[in-house]
Amino acid sequence: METQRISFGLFFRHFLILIILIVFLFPIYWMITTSFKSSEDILTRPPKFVFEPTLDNYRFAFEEADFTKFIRNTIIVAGLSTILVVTFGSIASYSFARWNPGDGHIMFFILTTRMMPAIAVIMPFFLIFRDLGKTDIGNRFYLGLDQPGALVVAYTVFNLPFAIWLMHSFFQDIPMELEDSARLDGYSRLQVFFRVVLPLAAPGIAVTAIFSLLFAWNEFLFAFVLTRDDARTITVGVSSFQTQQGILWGPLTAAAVVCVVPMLVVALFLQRYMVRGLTFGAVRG
Amino acid sequence: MSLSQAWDRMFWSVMITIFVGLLWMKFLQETAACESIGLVVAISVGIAFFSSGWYQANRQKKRDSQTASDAAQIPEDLL
Amino acid sequence: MSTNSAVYQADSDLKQTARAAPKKQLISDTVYSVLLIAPALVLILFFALIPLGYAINVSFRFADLTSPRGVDNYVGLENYHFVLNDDFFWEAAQRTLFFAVIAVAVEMIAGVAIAFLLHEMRWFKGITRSLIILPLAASPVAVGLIWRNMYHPDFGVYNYLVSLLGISEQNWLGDPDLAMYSVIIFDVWQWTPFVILITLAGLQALPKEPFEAAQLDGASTWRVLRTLTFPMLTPVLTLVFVLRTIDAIRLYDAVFSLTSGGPGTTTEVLTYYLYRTGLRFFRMDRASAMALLFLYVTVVFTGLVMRRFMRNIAARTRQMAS
Amino acid sequence: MIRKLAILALVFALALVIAPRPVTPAKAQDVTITWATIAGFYTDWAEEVARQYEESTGVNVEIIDIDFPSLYENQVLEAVADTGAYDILTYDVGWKAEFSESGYLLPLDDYIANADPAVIAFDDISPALTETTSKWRGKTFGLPYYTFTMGYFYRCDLFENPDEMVAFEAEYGYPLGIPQTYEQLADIAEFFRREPGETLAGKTVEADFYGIGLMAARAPHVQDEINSIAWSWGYKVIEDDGTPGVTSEGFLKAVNLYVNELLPYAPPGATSSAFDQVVAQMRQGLIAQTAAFYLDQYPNMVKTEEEVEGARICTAPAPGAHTWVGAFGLGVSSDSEHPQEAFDFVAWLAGPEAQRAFAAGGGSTSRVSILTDAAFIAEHPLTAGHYPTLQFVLDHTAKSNFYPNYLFVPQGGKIYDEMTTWYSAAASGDESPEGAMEKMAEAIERQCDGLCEIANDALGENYTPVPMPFDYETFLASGAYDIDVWIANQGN
Repeated sequence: METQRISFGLFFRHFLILIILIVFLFPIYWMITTSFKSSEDILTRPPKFVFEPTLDNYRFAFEEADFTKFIRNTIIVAGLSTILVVTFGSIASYSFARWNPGDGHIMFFILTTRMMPAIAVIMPFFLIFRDLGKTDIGNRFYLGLDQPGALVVAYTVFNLPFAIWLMHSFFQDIPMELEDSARLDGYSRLQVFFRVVLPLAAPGIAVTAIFSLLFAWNEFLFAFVLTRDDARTITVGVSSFQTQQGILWGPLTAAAVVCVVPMLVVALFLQRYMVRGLTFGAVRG
Repeated sequence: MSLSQAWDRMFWSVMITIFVGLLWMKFLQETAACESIGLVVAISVGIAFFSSGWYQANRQKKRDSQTASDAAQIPEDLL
Repeated sequence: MSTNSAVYQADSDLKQTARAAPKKQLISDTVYSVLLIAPALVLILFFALIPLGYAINVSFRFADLTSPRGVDNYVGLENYHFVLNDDFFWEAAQRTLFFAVIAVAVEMIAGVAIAFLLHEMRWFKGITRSLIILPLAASPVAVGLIWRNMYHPDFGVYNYLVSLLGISEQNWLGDPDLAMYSVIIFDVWQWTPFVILITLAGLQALPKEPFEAAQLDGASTWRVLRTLTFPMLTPVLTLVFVLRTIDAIRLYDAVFSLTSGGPGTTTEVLTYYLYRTGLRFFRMDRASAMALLFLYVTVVFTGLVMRRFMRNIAARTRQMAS
Repeated sequence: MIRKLAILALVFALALVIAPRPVTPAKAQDVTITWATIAGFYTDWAEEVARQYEESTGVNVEIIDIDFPSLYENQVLEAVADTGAYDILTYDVGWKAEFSESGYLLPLDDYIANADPAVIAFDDISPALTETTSKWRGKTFGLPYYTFTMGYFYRCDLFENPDEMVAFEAEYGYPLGIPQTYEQLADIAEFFRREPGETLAGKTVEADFYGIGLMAARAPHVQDEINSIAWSWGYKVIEDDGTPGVTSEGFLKAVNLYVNELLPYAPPGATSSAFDQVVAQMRQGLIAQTAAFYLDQYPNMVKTEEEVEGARICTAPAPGAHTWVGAFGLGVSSDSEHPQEAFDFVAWLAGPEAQRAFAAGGGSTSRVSILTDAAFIAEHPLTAGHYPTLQFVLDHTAKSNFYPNYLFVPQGGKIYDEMTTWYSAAASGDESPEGAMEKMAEAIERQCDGLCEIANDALGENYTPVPMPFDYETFLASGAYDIDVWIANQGN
């Protein structure tokens, strides 16, 4: 807030945040340092804070374990499904917020589809994609087992309810008058949506996009069951470091770090859009 | 009763039917023997719940239209 | 004014001359609204109803996928009867409930508190917001394994840190009395950022005027919170609560990589038992019956929690439309 | 900005979605076989071997790495859905009966009959391993390629320390040495537990030192440890009549010994440790011994000698020598479209030639000719130092014809999971040993739907497993416990 003065309270608040950040980021810090440890330095008593850093773990992850392929697959799958989720989700959510088709019941039904435990639906999904993969259309859209399309569809279906619900309140907070006056200015309904509503709902969309991306990026069970090798994603790749020779902590943490970095970049990029919410109050009056 | 209300009532009727059925299976099946009796009981409870809702909604509707027509008869300058 | 509003302003200036009654519409609002939800709905209907139908079908049959019989004849309600009388199922359900209640409560309280703190930050706001998301950004399976290492009594860093504080070393994941709390700590660490970020977005979407007016009136901070902030945040908070609860009772990854349900059965939550029944024992019949009961309870719970919420938003939509 | 991004994203999406499938040029005669196997399990070696195989035969081998905890589910899922995705399956001995009975694996007898005997060399595989890994209802379903048979690891530098030897004999009334019974193991575990400030082998210990390393977390290893105790005493998880035997008095005694007489002397992390943490405990110099531990971990264990000053690692059979004996097997999937090619690869991989390369790379081979090859062992003391002990254990098992019943139960894989759960409950103190075994018995009955069917036809109809005392004299005389002694003995 602009009127806020620099005071002791303000410093204290920042100090508190710093402590919270340290608590939340410590495991990440530990993960990153572990990824630079040689295997002798990892399981030690007491744990080592100071050690000689090595890049061997990264070399192992990329050269031996083919992580480039996993990362490419993950980007395709998570990216595509997020795009689909945000596209379909935002128009549906907007429609629910404005006109509420189905009087809330359809919306509730959509939420219930997220409640089914994944393990119970994994078998039917497996069978659906096995059969879809044999059809022409499935083949064209990579919908078979061990193909990225299957995962894209699965993630889209599972994240849509979440996205629709999350964006709903953001759309509903947009004052109707703005849309009405835009309509009076001769905008069509689609134009209103794209030029007036969407920019105003940007914080909500950014948050939703981040979470959809994260969920798809980190999902394990579907990725594990629906892929084998060609379409394997990074989480499954990471889990394959649990070996009969013991867990390969070094490469595992290296892979996990590689997994986190793109998300950090996306978060850094998208958080700017979340700030947009600040200007929103001014428009509303 | 509007379609939306009917759906809502229907939804909860089904939920209640299942609930009664589950209770029957968990606690009464051992003593009260037969599965089919439980099924009948559960379904009738569900139907009863639905029809009571239906009945209430209709009465409410009648009352509403009554008030509406009453209201219509009030001279305009009183509003 | 944001850039977009400015663009809109410029656009509307150009169209000043054209300002007239809205264009005639080809399709009605109702059709338009249905068209907008159609793509999402079709996708969800197809990929949610088929598996659901499969599960319902199998739950009334005998289905041991590893036996030569495979998915076999209909057995009526036998599987439901089995599940309802399975003590292990009820114990697992209790553990799930225990986990969900504590984890979600801590996450909501901590998340909202931290969001308020963050909202009033002056410096480093953007970078903090991006960094706080990191626990979520790390894959639960990988990060769960890493936490297992950090929790290890002999080699783990937590025992080391705890011993620096003068507390005796703990057997975080191997002590039956402690294991569930260790899983909860992990979940809180990973999911509080979710609550923080959404609350923060909600806070930022709040209008400024009422708060400025309250400030002019000299209202106390607590009063502002109670009468303005929280009521306006309620929809967002309800939503976060519901989404978190649904995900917490579906908890799977954390248990899978941290404890595999152990030690003993102390962290074997419902979904993990479901996983064992479905993908270890391949008893799809019992697994489906269990999953459907699970679904039933979740739907009823959410239905009851959301009833008022749904009515409110429906009313709000109607009010806005009129 | 958002709009531009959205449009860009949409274009990207459309481009990806509409882009026609790239047509992969495939030569008609090319055959590719897919091998589902354990991730990180000598993967480099496997890939290297597969490439060699490709060069020599023209058959492409694609390796799918799956982490071991999920290997069972993944393979069963593909088999149940008849996807034919995997040509070669990798299985643990506990799953053999199930994979064969459910028809996931192809019987290989006809293929073996037609194959070159020199490549198969069936006689060269220890009978202990063919019995547990290959045979089911009189047919052959796969070949072992890696054995994880268990044994005993100990710090011989401590055991041979004169002060410790005197102190031990004074306290327990018999000399300190390789434990021949689990009671002795418990004594040694108690003896070597030292608190900070006490002396160990003449030096003052700064941190806690523990008598034994145990893998008591909820992972499959805990059952291998506890079962080994019960087996060496002749008690069975599943009795010969098909009823669960875990609630019998003797079996409960075994569980109680583990929980009350071994666990208290293990590091506090035991109940959340798997085998790799036990290796780490040894390498950090925290423990004196570990029993019923996978002998194939020798290459990792022996690194203790570099990392702990003065340490020496020796091996022996676990007390009584009746332990978890088995191997990972390779079989041909019944959904395979190229069974002959898949079989050829399996036979080659488990055959003498590839196995020698495997052993040189540090694997625990299943070939007797390599396990007993003194020159080979002398050449690779750091990776093959456990071979003599391993050969003793396999020999003993084959001679005694003692195999646990549940290996011959088609529900083996599922019972395996139940054992993990309930042993862990007993070990962690979540349940009393009696309570946990009660629940385990119930779970076993449920998995078998009543009586378990034991189909050990291969061993004869009236087969009753009875343990046999292990010949410790010959073992000690051979010097197999210490690789240096053994090599020196060979020279004579």
